[in-house]
Amino acid sequence: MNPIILILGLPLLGFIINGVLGNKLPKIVVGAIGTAAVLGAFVIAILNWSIISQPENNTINLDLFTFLQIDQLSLKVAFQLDRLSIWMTLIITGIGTLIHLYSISYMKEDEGFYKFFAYLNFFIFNMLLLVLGSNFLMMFFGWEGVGLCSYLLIGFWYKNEDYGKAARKAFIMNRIGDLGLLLGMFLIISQFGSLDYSVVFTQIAAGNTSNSMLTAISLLLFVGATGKSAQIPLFTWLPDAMAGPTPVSALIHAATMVTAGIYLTVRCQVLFALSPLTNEIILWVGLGTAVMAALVGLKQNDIKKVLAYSTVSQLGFMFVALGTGAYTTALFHVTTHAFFKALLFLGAGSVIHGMHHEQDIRHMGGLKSKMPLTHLTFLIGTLAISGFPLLSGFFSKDEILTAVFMHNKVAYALLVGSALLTTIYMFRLYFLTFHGQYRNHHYAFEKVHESPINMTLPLMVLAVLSIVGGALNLPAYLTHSEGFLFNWLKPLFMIPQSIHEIDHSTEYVLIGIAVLIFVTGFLIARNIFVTKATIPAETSTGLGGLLQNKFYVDEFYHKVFVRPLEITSSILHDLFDGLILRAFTFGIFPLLKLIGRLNKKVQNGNLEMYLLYMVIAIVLLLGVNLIFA
Amino acid sequence: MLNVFHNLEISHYIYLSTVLFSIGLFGVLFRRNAIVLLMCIELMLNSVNLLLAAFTEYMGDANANGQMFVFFIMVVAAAEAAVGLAILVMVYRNTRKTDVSFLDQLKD
Amino acid sequence: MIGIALVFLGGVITLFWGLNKSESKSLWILRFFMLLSALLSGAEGQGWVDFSELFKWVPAHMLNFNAFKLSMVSILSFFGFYILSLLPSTYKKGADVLGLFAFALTGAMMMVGSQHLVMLFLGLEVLSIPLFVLAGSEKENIYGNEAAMKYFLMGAFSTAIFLLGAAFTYGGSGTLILSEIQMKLSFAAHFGEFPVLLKAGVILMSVGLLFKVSAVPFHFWSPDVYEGSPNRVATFMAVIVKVAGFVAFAQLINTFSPMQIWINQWIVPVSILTILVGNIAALVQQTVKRTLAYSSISHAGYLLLFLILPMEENLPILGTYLLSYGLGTIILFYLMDKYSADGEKSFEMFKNIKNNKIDMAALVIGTLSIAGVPSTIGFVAKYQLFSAAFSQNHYSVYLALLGSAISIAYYFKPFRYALAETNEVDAEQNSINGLFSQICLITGMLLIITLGLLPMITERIF
Amino acid sequence: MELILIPILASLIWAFLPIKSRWIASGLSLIGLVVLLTKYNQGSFPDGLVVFDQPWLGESVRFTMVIDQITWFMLLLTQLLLPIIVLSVKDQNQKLIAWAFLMQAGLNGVFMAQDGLIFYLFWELAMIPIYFITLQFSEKDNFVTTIRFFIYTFVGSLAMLASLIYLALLSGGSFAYADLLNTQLSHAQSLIIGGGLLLAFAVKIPIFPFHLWQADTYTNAPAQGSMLLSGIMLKMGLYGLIRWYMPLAAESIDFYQPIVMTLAVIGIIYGGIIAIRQDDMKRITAYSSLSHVGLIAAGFFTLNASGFNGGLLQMLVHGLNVVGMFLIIDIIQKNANTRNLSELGGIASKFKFFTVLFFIIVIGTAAAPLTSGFPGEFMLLNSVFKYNSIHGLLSGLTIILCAVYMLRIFQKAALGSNEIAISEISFVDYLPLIIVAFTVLFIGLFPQVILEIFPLSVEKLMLEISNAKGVLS
Repeated sequence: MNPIILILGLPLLGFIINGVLGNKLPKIVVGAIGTAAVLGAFVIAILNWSIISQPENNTINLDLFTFLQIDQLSLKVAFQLDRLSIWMTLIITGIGTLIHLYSISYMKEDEGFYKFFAYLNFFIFNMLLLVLGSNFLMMFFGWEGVGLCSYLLIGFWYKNEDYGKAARKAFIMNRIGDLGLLLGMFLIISQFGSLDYSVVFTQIAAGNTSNSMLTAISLLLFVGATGKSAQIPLFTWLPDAMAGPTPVSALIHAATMVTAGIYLTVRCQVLFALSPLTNEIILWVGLGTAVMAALVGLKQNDIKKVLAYSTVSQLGFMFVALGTGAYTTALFHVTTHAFFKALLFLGAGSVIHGMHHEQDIRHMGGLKSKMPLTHLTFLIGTLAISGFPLLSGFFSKDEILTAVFMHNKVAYALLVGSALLTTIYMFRLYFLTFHGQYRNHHYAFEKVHESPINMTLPLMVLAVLSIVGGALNLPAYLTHSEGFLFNWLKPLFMIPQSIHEIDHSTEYVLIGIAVLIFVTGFLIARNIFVTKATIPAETSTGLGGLLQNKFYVDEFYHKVFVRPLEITSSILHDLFDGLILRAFTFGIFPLLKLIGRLNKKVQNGNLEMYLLYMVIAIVLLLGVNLIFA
Repeated sequence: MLNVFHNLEISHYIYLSTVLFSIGLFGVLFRRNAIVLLMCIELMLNSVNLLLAAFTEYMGDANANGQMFVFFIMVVAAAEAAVGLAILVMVYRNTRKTDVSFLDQLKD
Repeated sequence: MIGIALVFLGGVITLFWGLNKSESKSLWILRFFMLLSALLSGAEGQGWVDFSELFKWVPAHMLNFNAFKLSMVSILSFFGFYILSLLPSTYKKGADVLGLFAFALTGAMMMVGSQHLVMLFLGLEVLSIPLFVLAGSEKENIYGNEAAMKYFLMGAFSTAIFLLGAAFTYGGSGTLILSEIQMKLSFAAHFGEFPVLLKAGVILMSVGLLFKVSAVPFHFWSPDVYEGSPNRVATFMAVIVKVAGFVAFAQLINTFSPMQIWINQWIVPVSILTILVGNIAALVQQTVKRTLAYSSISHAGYLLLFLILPMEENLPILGTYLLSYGLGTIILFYLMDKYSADGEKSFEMFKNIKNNKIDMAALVIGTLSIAGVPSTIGFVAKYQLFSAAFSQNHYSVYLALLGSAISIAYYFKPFRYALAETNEVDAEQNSINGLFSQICLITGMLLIITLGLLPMITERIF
Repeated sequence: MELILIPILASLIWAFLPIKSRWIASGLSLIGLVVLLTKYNQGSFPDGLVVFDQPWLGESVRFTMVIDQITWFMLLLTQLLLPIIVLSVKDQNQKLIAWAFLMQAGLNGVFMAQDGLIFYLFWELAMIPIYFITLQFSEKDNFVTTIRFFIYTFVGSLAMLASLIYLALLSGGSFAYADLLNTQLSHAQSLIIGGGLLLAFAVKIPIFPFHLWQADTYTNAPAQGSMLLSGIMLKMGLYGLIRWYMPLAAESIDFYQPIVMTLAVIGIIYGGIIAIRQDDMKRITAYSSLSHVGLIAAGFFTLNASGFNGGLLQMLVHGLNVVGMFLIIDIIQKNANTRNLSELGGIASKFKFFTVLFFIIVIGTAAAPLTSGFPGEFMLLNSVFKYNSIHGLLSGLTIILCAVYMLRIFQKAALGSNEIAISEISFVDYLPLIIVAFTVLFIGLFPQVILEIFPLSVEKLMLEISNAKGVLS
């Protein structure tokens, strides 16, 4: 029995069972099925680790059937489990399991309970499709599938129009990216006559492809990545996506789906490694995203919005890493980020749950005492993301910074700034939520309660992971060898990625800077929000206002794209279609009628006139045909 | 006296009958009274008769097709005149008019 | 020939026997004779029987019927029968008038069979004069009077023109026998130039016939006269006169075929003009009857295209077209007559047709056929005519197609009221038609459809 | 031949016998499908199997019926959609079914005819019923729009007739497909003839500037009329494009290709953009199908295998999806007495199952992967991209626009807070929807199954076209 079938099949099965007869089953069973399906996939992936880790034939392949056969080009439904995909699989299913577990009680009251779990399982299935596919088509299937699921889950509470809008926004912005991906695939087809990774990558590695072509393809693929991974310019959907239930935000919009773009790039490493121009673009786009999102994160008051922007910013970090060619590092950060960001979201969820769906941090505070577990884990998450030494985030972020430092000093400076901002807004969030005194007048402090065990358990697990996650790829200066992840991925990369040689002194300086950043950020935040105990104002002005309103990007898009499109639509329909074209097409009838009316003048019933006309006609006939002809 | 007619050429006949025909034609065009119209039409027919007769003579048609035709035309013309006058009477009975310019009830 | 005899006989009988009687009986006599003539001449046309022995005494250079003409005679008498069967009486007493239909039909047959200008002229007149009378046969109806007057005056006028043309032809060729004229012409063709007299003759004679078939610009009489005269007479004019007229016209033009190219020069414009004017004018008509009148004008336009073809091998086309035209027109006139009984003249009359399935079907099929939509004989006829004409002249056919596209706009007007369920129906106005007319109607529909789907039959007929 | 006789018979039965059960009706319509399936082996002949051949009119016209793989596929499309449509006919206008059967006969004829004039004959025969359906069973007096639609398409047909006559004249008076195919045309002739054929098909498809009749007719026609029109009739035009225009007037392709491609791409975007703002669901569907069908036409005109296969596949898929959309619209309208998005909403809270089907069809139309819309659109976009990357990019916008308006429909009709009064959805209403939804998923998963139907004939056809093009150049 091919493990891939099980890995893919179990979530699908869970989706089908829950989707078809979930409304008949009791909730606990539904939850159990959903969780078990994902857990099963996780276990199977673990079991196959040993096979994959063998140096030779380290991939498991599965060819199901031919999807399309266009004369030479044959598109197969085929999967492969190799070092990269199993890594992703473990992240997805692992965190997925925890979040399923968490959701059982988080969604307890919701009448759409079974629907929720069905969607979650379906999402897991699509995500696995994305990472397990052995050709671009399969990846595209997963790619759009996860988009679909995120649409369904963002708009989960369908009665609310705004949620529906957010869901549509997410799907459509993803579609824009998908178009890029699709066109990239077309280019690949026209260039290599196949979509299979193996074929395409070997041909690229062979190096007989024009550079411009590679750049074009990689750029198009990157457009797809920006859509899915919420980079400039297609990032605005992610903050709105927080409309969905919090576990969804944790799973889809923090841990897994949004990292698909990074997965794509790592998967096509050979392609990107050979197109430097693209790398530069990626670098700067990622950098811009990182800084911009971090800035906006400073001024958000919705607990989930802050985390959302932090996610966007962290994704920016990853793309910066990709831009510098440090693919392992990017994936490493994906992993650690999955840990602590999921942790943070779930913690936030726990807070929201404990405070009965209050999300505004200005109405929180002092929750430390009421929900100790949540508080502790959340603190760990915060430390991890803001790079507290020896926590997972510290290592991954440090590697990124190092890579950028080697690559481009300006970029490095900006990124450091962004890291600083990260620390600040994270601790702002932390302090405002858990410290100070309680500020909510609608919901009594007494009623605030800690979440049940099956919500806190995932928190604890993730907390542990966030602490030790760094071990996955320890830097050379500790182990005097390349990190585990680096070696793990090495056989995958057809073009060995640059190991930035760097003398230890510089390295220690960089580490020092990193630590310094953390401390500064922490102190600033503490100074403002603990010592001064500032409460963010309802509306801030000047720069603050700019940040609070997210640089007015949404408004800008609405003015520049949405509105004109709507106007064009009306104009085309009412004016062009309704008047101009109509006049040109159907105007003939009034014209004919007009001529017909002229005939009334002739056919006026007067005998002499008739006779006269006839005589004239006769004369004409005779004249023209006898004299002139 | 007679030889005057003998050295007439065919062309004269053609001219004559054409003139007659045109007189009839213009009569039809410019007179209003139905009876006059009828007479004008008769004139046209007779001009044709003259022409046919002349042609027959001119071509020396052995079995005188043309002149035979003339007789047919006369008969038909008579029948037509009869019908026409009948219609005229009918119209007159209803409208008290013989003026065709009043016949303009039927039109688009 | 047998047809002429029979119909004439029927006419005479009804004339005397039906004096001051109500129509019904004498109508049956007439129908009987017409049907008989249709069957017999049809059979003769197919060569199953042969009556030529009876009529040896008729000089063949005057009046002669070949197979095609026999079929046309049969069709003519069938149409006569069909009209008299479908369109009921409009006046109570005085069945003698019916005789006139028979005589007119006789004239039509003479035109068809004529081999001689005199015969052609006689046929023309024998066809016309009874119609002058019939047009005014409702003596008190002022419109009828006007129609009669107009028709008579213009008819007589056109006769005169025709005669002048005949005279010129005689002068130019020295004979009145069509075949001899043709011979003379083909001699002349060798010397190149044709005598002006002949050219003038053919034009003038054509004018006479163009008037009869109501081609633009000699069509002015037809809408007015149709409207004024009783429906039955109008139908008779629309169908019989056109059928006979076109067969004769085709023959006349064929006589002058050596100068075909020159003839086409002025036939084509006239035809195009007729098509366009007929269709466009029909668009704006308010009353059904006038619309039908203009539709018949436009069909005359299509038929004129036939005259630019070499006649002999294309005769089946002419026959098919005339057959389809007649069937469609008669059915539509029948419906118009039936549903305008309550004085409603506009298209709204058809809103009561929903009560009567068969009339409904007749409306649909008749319209489709007359509009030339496939699966009806109308399409076969139009297709044959156009594709034949296309080989001679592209543009006229394109215009003709355009015309038939326009024609849809008025042909389908009835359905606005006939189909749409939004219109209310006054229930007491549900009209049951007699069994006989029922049968006739169904026969007509079946003919249209069968010939439309199996057009090879028409090839057998002609 | 029975594929033509059976429907005619059924139509007569329905027109004159007082039966009122849609089950019997769909049963009757299923006969056609059964007969067709028994003919599968006949359909498997790449270069066609003559199923009927009799002289029809003189030497010029023969009543020739041929089934090859493409034909069989088109017949499948027809026979598959008709039962679905018939099953959804409201009880009060059962007579509509008679017309539907007549139309089925006409369509089958169109797809099988191998003689120019017979093709035209059935082409018109298939058009008459839709006209009467639109006029007879619509809510309000829509004579003007209907007559416009009829004349508009009729003009196109007449242009085609003229071209066929011209072609036959050049081929020595024979309308037989083979003779027309072997006729060599001068450039001018090919432009005239090709233009005529192209006009007829472009109006029917419709390609961009000729689409005016579409929206009006869809909105005025009863839902079944719209289904017949958009589900099957439009495919007549597309079929004519590849089977009649391209091989017969191939000399003109080089001239018309860029024009049509551009127009089609314009139509794709044009339809999409207009659809995102409309309020009337039928109008949205009309314009969306303008853009979808435009894509198919563009795919055909790229003249490459991907385009042809994808186009043929997409014909079936689009037929099913659009019929599904109209089914949904019909159900909603039947219950809520409106189809304006502004007045709808909140179906999901009451009818979960209906909503699921609705959603499946929506994403199917929006060409999400694993639904039927995707493979065809993928191939088509691929072919257009191969033809010209700019065209490819522009026509690629359709996947965005389509997502916009389809999700808008779903959002406004199914989701949202306000509750429209949907009384009851019977099983008879569900059944056709279920069938459609199933096909959406099935084809989405196994498109190759469909593509296996017609590979050889497509190759042959493309060979014919390229040969015919080669004649001149």
